[in-house]
Amino acid sequence: MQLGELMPKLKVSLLTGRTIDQGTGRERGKFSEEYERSVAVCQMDPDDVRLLGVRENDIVRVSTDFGSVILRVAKSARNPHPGVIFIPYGPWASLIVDPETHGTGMPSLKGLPAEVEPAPEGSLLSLPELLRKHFKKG
Amino acid sequence: MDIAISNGRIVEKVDERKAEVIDASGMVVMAGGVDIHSHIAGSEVNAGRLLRPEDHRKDVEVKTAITRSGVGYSIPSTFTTGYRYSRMGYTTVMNPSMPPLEARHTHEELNDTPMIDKASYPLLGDWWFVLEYLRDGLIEECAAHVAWMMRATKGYAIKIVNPGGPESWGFGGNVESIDDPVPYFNITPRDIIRGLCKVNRLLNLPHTIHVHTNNLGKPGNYITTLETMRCVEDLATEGKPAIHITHCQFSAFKGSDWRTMKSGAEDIAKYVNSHNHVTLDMGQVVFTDTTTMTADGPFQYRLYGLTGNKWVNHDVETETCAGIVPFRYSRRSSVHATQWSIGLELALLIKDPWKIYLTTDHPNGAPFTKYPQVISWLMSRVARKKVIKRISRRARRNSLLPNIDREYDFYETAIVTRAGEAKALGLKQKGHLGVGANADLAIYNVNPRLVDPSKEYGTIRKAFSRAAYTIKSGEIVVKDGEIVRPVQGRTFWVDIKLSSPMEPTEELRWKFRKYWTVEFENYPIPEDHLTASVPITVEARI
Amino acid sequence: MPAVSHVPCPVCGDFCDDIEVTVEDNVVTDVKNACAVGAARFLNFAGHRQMKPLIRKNGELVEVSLDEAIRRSAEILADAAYPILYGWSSTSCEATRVGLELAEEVGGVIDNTSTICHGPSILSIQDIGISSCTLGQLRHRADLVFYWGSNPWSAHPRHIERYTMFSEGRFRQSAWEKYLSSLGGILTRKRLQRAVNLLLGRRLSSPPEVEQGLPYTMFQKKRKMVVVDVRRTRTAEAADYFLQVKPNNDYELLQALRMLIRDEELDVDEVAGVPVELLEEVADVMIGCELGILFFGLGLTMSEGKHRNIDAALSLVRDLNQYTKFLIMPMRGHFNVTGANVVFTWQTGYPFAVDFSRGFPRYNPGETSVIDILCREESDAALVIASDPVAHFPKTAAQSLVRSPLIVIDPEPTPTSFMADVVIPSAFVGIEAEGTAYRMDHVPLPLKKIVEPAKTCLSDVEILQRILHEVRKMRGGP
Amino acid sequence: MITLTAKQTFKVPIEAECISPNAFAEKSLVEICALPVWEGNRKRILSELFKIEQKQKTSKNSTIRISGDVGKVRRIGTRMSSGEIVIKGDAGMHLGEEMNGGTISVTGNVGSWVGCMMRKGTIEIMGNASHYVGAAYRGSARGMRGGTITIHGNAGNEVGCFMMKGLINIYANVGRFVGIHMKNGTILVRGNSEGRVGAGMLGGKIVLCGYVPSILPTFTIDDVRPSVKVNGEEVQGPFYRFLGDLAEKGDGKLFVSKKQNTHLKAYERFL
Repeated sequence: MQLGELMPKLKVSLLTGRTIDQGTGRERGKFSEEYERSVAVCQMDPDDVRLLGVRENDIVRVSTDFGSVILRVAKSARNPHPGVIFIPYGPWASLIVDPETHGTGMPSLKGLPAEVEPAPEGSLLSLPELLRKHFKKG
Repeated sequence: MDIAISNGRIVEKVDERKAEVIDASGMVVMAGGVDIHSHIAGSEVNAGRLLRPEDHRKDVEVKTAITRSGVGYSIPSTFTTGYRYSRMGYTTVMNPSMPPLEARHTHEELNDTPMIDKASYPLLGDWWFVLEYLRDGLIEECAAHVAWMMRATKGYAIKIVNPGGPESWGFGGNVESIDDPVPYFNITPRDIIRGLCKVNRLLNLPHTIHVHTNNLGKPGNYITTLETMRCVEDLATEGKPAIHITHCQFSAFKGSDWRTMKSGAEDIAKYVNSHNHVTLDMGQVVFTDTTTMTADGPFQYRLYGLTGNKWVNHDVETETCAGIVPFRYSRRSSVHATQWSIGLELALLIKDPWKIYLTTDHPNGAPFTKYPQVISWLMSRVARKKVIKRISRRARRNSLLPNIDREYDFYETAIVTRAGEAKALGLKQKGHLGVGANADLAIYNVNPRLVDPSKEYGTIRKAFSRAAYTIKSGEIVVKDGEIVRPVQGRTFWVDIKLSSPMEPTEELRWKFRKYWTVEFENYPIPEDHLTASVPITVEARI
Repeated sequence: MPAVSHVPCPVCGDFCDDIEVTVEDNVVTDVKNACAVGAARFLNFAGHRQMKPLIRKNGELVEVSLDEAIRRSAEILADAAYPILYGWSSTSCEATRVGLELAEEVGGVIDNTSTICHGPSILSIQDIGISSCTLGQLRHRADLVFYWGSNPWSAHPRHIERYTMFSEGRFRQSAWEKYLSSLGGILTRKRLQRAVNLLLGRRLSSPPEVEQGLPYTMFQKKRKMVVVDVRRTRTAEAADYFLQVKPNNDYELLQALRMLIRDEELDVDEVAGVPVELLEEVADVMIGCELGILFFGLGLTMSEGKHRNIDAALSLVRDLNQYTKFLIMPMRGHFNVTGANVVFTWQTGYPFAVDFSRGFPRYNPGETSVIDILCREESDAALVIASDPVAHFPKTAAQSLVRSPLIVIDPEPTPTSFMADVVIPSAFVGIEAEGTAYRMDHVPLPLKKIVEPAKTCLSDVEILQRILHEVRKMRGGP
Repeated sequence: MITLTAKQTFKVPIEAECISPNAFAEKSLVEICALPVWEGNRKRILSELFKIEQKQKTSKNSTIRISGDVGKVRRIGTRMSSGEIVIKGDAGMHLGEEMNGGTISVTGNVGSWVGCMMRKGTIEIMGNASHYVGAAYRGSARGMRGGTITIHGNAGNEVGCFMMKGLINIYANVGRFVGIHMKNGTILVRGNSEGRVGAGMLGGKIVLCGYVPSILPTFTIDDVRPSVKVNGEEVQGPFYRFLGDLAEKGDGKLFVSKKQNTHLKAYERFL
């Protein structure tokens, strides 16, 4: 039996949106430390964090039908919202959201079924690394 | 006879060997058309555009080497608006409802509306400053602030819409008569109309107050309209007009409900024929699918109730409001058909063409592109009969039209589509072909000697739809109904000179901070924001 | 030192125009009245800039002259059979006007960022209509404020203070002290402290206001606030009612409310995780108010149902006008996304997703909207201005975007410019360049120029005009 | 009989409303070849994009056969009023838009807005259809006004949006908002639905033989029926019958299979 199966997985509903930190972060420049810290993060309900057996700032992998991405864990200040995770808009969130617009022009960016799992082996990519990896350009 | 044109004006004569000559023999030559009331630009019009993609889809303008693309039908995009007016031989259009707070928007759109000269009327009838100053009887203070507002918004005339209504609509209410007090302000529509009429005189504005009456669109409202005209009778001086009742058709309903609704045109015409302080425009209805939009919020909500169509409402803080509802006028509906009849009855029963002007209150009664059809009705009994045959039986029974034989001749037509408007607006260089006038001309390919408008109304309609030539400020801009040269067109506004120019007082700033959510310094529109600004200076009496 | 006052803040849809900025030899040294994000914009905009035009040559972005960058851009657009011109929400209306002319000239598809924020709201406005207003109307009159799927405290930090709960108007009192007293417990007080800092911890200007005792205010009841969201947001904590809706169930909740305000029975005891009793109470509050306003955000436009969620919200508000005065307003994100819609609409008749490929404007989101075009791999070139689609579009769309030639006009480096083939640095509109922009409630305000841009950074307007001119030259036009 | 074969796989959208029996009628091959089409912003003639063969002079009742990759060719059969179009493979958006008669059949899948605002005629799709089957144009409240659309595969969201009349017959599954704002007409879905069936419907009939996650709270149960008649054919149930959408004061009828939706049992207490 494989290590992966020992790892707890959490089925959640993924929300993306604006945060004040992301707002101020982007004002420091899209390639700044602050921006990276403010958007490469997965905000979770404290109980979910415990359930997953990780701590704040640990590394997790969030996966949807459309891809998966490595993020830093943060306990969300405002809870409870068990089973709901929040990732601020940005290059990280965009890698795993649903492009389907259902003929409206608007992709599906909120309330997406997703899976969170600890990824001790994973490492947070810097923005340029992330972009090169996924877009083979730049 | 010859008409000589030199750098944008009509002159005595020019050197024919050097001049470009247009042979207009066998054609009708008129001054460029002037529209006194047509919603062509601003937040309200644009909200209507946004609301109706289905209206645009069926009527598009393709880009050419010299013209921009766009869409119609009832609320054309800005470029298309300019082109279509120009093709009909119109060179001046008045944009009648400008929310002061959003005036910057109106002027941005006018900058993108080519081919025609234009101006806008700021909505001042429910502005808190006006309500408070008039309530306290401070006419001169009121006038000073109106002067400031005209300059700040680059406005041309005082527009009053359902006085007191928009303020009451702030909490979902309305005023029911011209003596119905406005909640929280203890002032009546009568006070507002009389007050602003006095202000208008103090400021020597070129146009009178421009009034959309209370109770518009309600059966029985012709009474309100008569009262509104009467209430400023004593304020008229040396037989000059003191009030303009706009799109009068919508304010000339008799009857106690929709079932008994009839025409009140006769009574209104009788009054207007015996008084000289009033001018009107028709607000003619044409049977088509159009979009209604006014600053009369409560009326538009009622219209939503009647039709169940999609409804837009937009309240503007401390100033006014607006509403929009798509609307289809059907000849089978007795109400719609009666409305159609009322507009023409007014135009035909009012003897003096200098007192009533041709409008459809674009787009409320119909898109302005229907003017040629309205002209053909004014000029031909046969054309009118043809429609009467096909309208609702009830409306036909009540219509006065079958007994009206009057047919406009070309002179009367020229008056109700240009000369009269220009006079009412105080635009001295427009509406005529005298020496010194703006060289704005329309040449229509119809020979008055050979064509009998009464029978050949089809020819008339075609001719007025596609001008043979439109000349704007001395340049040929339209030939055979097609744009041959795009021009910008100017924007007029009144620059009111007070004996003691009003300095923004601490009180004004204080009120500003309280009344609006924008900074005082960001409110006025700098003149350079207008691409072709033409201030008209007037000396106020204060 | 020269302080520029009444500066509109070119960041969010609130577009506050009371900012005071201190400039010392062309550098912003101090900002007053702005929120955290606004202050950051004014203080940091100069820090991270791309100063020289770039063109990608064998895989690498290399510095080139502006003329070369303009010429290359023009070539790319002129050669394209189906180019995209995207962005427009963080630049001036003047720039958008030129952009539309350029799109028409090259027969492209022009779209603005509302396509991924309030596009769905616009779609349903076109089906239902909307009962709305300017923000001052609410400051003066609103006694019931809904925030549905929007969190102003994070996205529009000064909204509550300037326009709703904590503002004071002719008929309404500020709800400040009620808010203070309504909170108990150390934890909440801590949170409150953070909230207060966020609101008032800013450096404030404006001298104490001189009361003139004018017959002005006629206070009536205070305001109530209702928050509907999937998370207990910071805004939710200040609310009189908080409805925590199950993710993707807003539509059911809204439709149920439409029945409840008509006093009709539901066959169910719970809707979207909210007990019907509570909904009935809220429905009564809605009918009972004098003027209600429902602000909605991306929580509604992006979750399942998209424009149909807005259908329900717009219809609910429309229905409520039978009983009282009720208004609704989308919380727009970028400071000029409303302006982009406005200019698009007056020039083409349509607010976004406009296709000029056949020489006249056509509009059909889902067909002519940029995400769909990219996902179908239909475009063969793109110009992106003042926007960062690579960071904010779903992966497949972004990949398709960078696959064909990409022109980026932006004052600062972004993930999108990082992927571009031509990069043209521009002046920061509203700081280094003037213009016009529209607040979320359609109130137009001037954008101000408070510092001189670098010689190499032209305004968006100039850059676009030069590209347009170049395109026309290539086509032998005037 | 006339056959069109796409010369290549297209990248940018092709606009070809000229591909319809009405447009081809009484035209020689040469004239047909010269008909205008749009490839992105480039104006082309039909023969640049298609290989065209004509058996005899086409009348407005003749058949057009299309093969090759026309998945990006839009507006085929727009406003056609007679004749037949047979497409081998996939077809692009707006197939048979505002169609007024005749028949269109497609062996593959079709894009969104198939049969948008159609009045008469029949459209049959062997594969899947995308969103807005038989819908209205943006801002208009007048969708499909007659005729029949049959889809043997799945359909996307908002099938029959603002539908006014006619029949939409879907053999597999549908997305959300089937029959949104529909005023009249019939929609028969033999597969499952993703939910929000009949949202905002004012009238008409929706029959759902498969599973639905939930019924909107603004519908009320009214009866259980053993079977439903859909244009002559008895569809066997039993079905729960709901009325709605009460949020719109609508009186549309929504039939939902009882067997496939045991989780709706709770509603029976109201019967």
